[in-house]
Amino acid sequence: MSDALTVVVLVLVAAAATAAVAQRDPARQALVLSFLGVLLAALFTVLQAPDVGLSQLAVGSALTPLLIMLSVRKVRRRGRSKEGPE
Amino acid sequence: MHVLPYLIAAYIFLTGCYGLATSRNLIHAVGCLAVCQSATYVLLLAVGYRDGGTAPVFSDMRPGSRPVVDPVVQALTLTDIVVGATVTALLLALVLQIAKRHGTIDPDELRELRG
Amino acid sequence: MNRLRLVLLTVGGAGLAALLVAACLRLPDFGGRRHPYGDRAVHASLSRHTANTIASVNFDQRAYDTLGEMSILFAAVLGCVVLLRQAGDERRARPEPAEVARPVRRYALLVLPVALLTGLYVIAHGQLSPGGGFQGGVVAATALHLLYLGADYRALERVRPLGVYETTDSLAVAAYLVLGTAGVLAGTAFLANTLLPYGTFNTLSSGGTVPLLNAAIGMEVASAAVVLLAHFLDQAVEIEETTGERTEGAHER
Amino acid sequence: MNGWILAATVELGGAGAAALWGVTTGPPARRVIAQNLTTSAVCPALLLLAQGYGRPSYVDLALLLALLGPVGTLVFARLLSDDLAGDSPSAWALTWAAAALGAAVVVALCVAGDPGRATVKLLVIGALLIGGNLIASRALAGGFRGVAGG
Repeated sequence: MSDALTVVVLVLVAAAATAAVAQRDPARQALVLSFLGVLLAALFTVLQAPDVGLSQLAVGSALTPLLIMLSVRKVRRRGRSKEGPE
Repeated sequence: MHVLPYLIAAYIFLTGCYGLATSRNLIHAVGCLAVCQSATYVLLLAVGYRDGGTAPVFSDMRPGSRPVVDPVVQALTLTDIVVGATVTALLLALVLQIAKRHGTIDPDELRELRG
Repeated sequence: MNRLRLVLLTVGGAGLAALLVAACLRLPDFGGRRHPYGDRAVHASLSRHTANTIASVNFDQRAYDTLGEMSILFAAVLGCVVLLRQAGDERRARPEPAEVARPVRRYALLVLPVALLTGLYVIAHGQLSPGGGFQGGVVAATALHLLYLGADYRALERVRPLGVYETTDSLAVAAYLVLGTAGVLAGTAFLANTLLPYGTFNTLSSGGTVPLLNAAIGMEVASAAVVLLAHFLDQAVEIEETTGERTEGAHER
Repeated sequence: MNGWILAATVELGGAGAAALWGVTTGPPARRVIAQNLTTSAVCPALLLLAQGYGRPSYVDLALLLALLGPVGTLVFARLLSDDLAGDSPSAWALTWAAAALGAAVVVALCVAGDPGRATVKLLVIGALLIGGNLIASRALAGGFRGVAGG
């Protein structure tokens, strides 16, 4: 019973990791990465590591997506301001 | 079941490496590196797991009443997650600096610029 | 060129995969009964009255290791600050005030104190229940940025004197080192948990120096995350390049 | 092992797979909705697991997810507002279904446990989860219209 839960979550994590790599657009990848982060927290709970799960939730749900999206925004803004004068 | 979690960890690591090597965008590459990192977390925690065990946190249970999983690997993983996030931030800062200096974040175009 | 790289990647990946699978098959079985280090760590933690064994491993048995992690964190933040500083050819543009839908704004302002409090709770109960300085620090820092998400960047800048957070970051690192050195001065070893009485099991003051080191890490992580996000926000929202001579200058550097 | 873990397995497997499918395919509008529903899918599962393992301290994870999950969605709603401006993404039927799922799980756990501090904590988590879910949906459906450069 417990094994079934472990297998389900492990397979979901593997699928999410594959999807995160397959998304070539960084903004879309950030969406999948935040999903992967929350799912990893669930996996860590199943593996009886609530401390690690908390750590992963704190970092993966909001901090990492915010960092990536801010970088994407900066790069896009640069692209736009460069097109202007040329 | 005995090796499945280890194999999944190896698979996630290889997937992340594939993404890193074929990435056309440095921000995407940093995301792939984050995937590689998560493979190490899965591996470490799988090594420390014990069937029927529970977390070695005794605020809501009597010590010794239930078998517990290995706390050492958990401690390693938990610090690594937060430190890994700041290292991701450092890499993203490098990417922004590259975008500023060279006007592109495609690794192939960067190589042509240098050559 | 591209083809060569793909071939190399396939060969290297296949080799690595074979080695990893071989290694996985020789690892102890998943869910096995033998965890010698784990059992010893649990025993040591209980003998020092720390309810959360993971906190005990982090801040007592392997506190030296955490010092290393903390210096990586500190160095990474320092690197970001240097890389993302405002360069000579850049100027700051004040962002326009944002119009956010009223329920979203209200939600942000309502949840901000709740999240901040949760962060502090997670830090304070680190040696008892799941949590600790690393997790709670990130939560508290994220909570502050609800002000950017729910209102605008200027509102965040008003409650976030960056200098204070940079100083707090360094002070927290210093506090960790001082606590470690105090052990040496007391006649034992660096970061040894012999300074304070162990207290009553499962109370806030139990565990000797564990709660103090935990609080120092919480301060460090929280202010480090705030400083990091501040520099990224500056770059994404405020700092603009002065356009014009940029395109020629790019290749010379 | 017991019914709670079985429920968590079914819930996590079904909702997790659906959210993964939603977050990887389709236009950006659909992806952010799926990202928002991740919180509502995983948080009840975490509560069920805490009950199934008999560890009240695991509830902290659900509390943190209920707090930070919507914050993550607000990040995307704000920083992707240009991409989302064309088709304002809203799926209110799904949103209410997710809210009902969260409410059902919280009520079931409140009934199963003894009344006390744990019940209050559960109710707070339920309120944060449902409120956060609704507000994040609202934010996606044009909550950041006026955000230009900021």
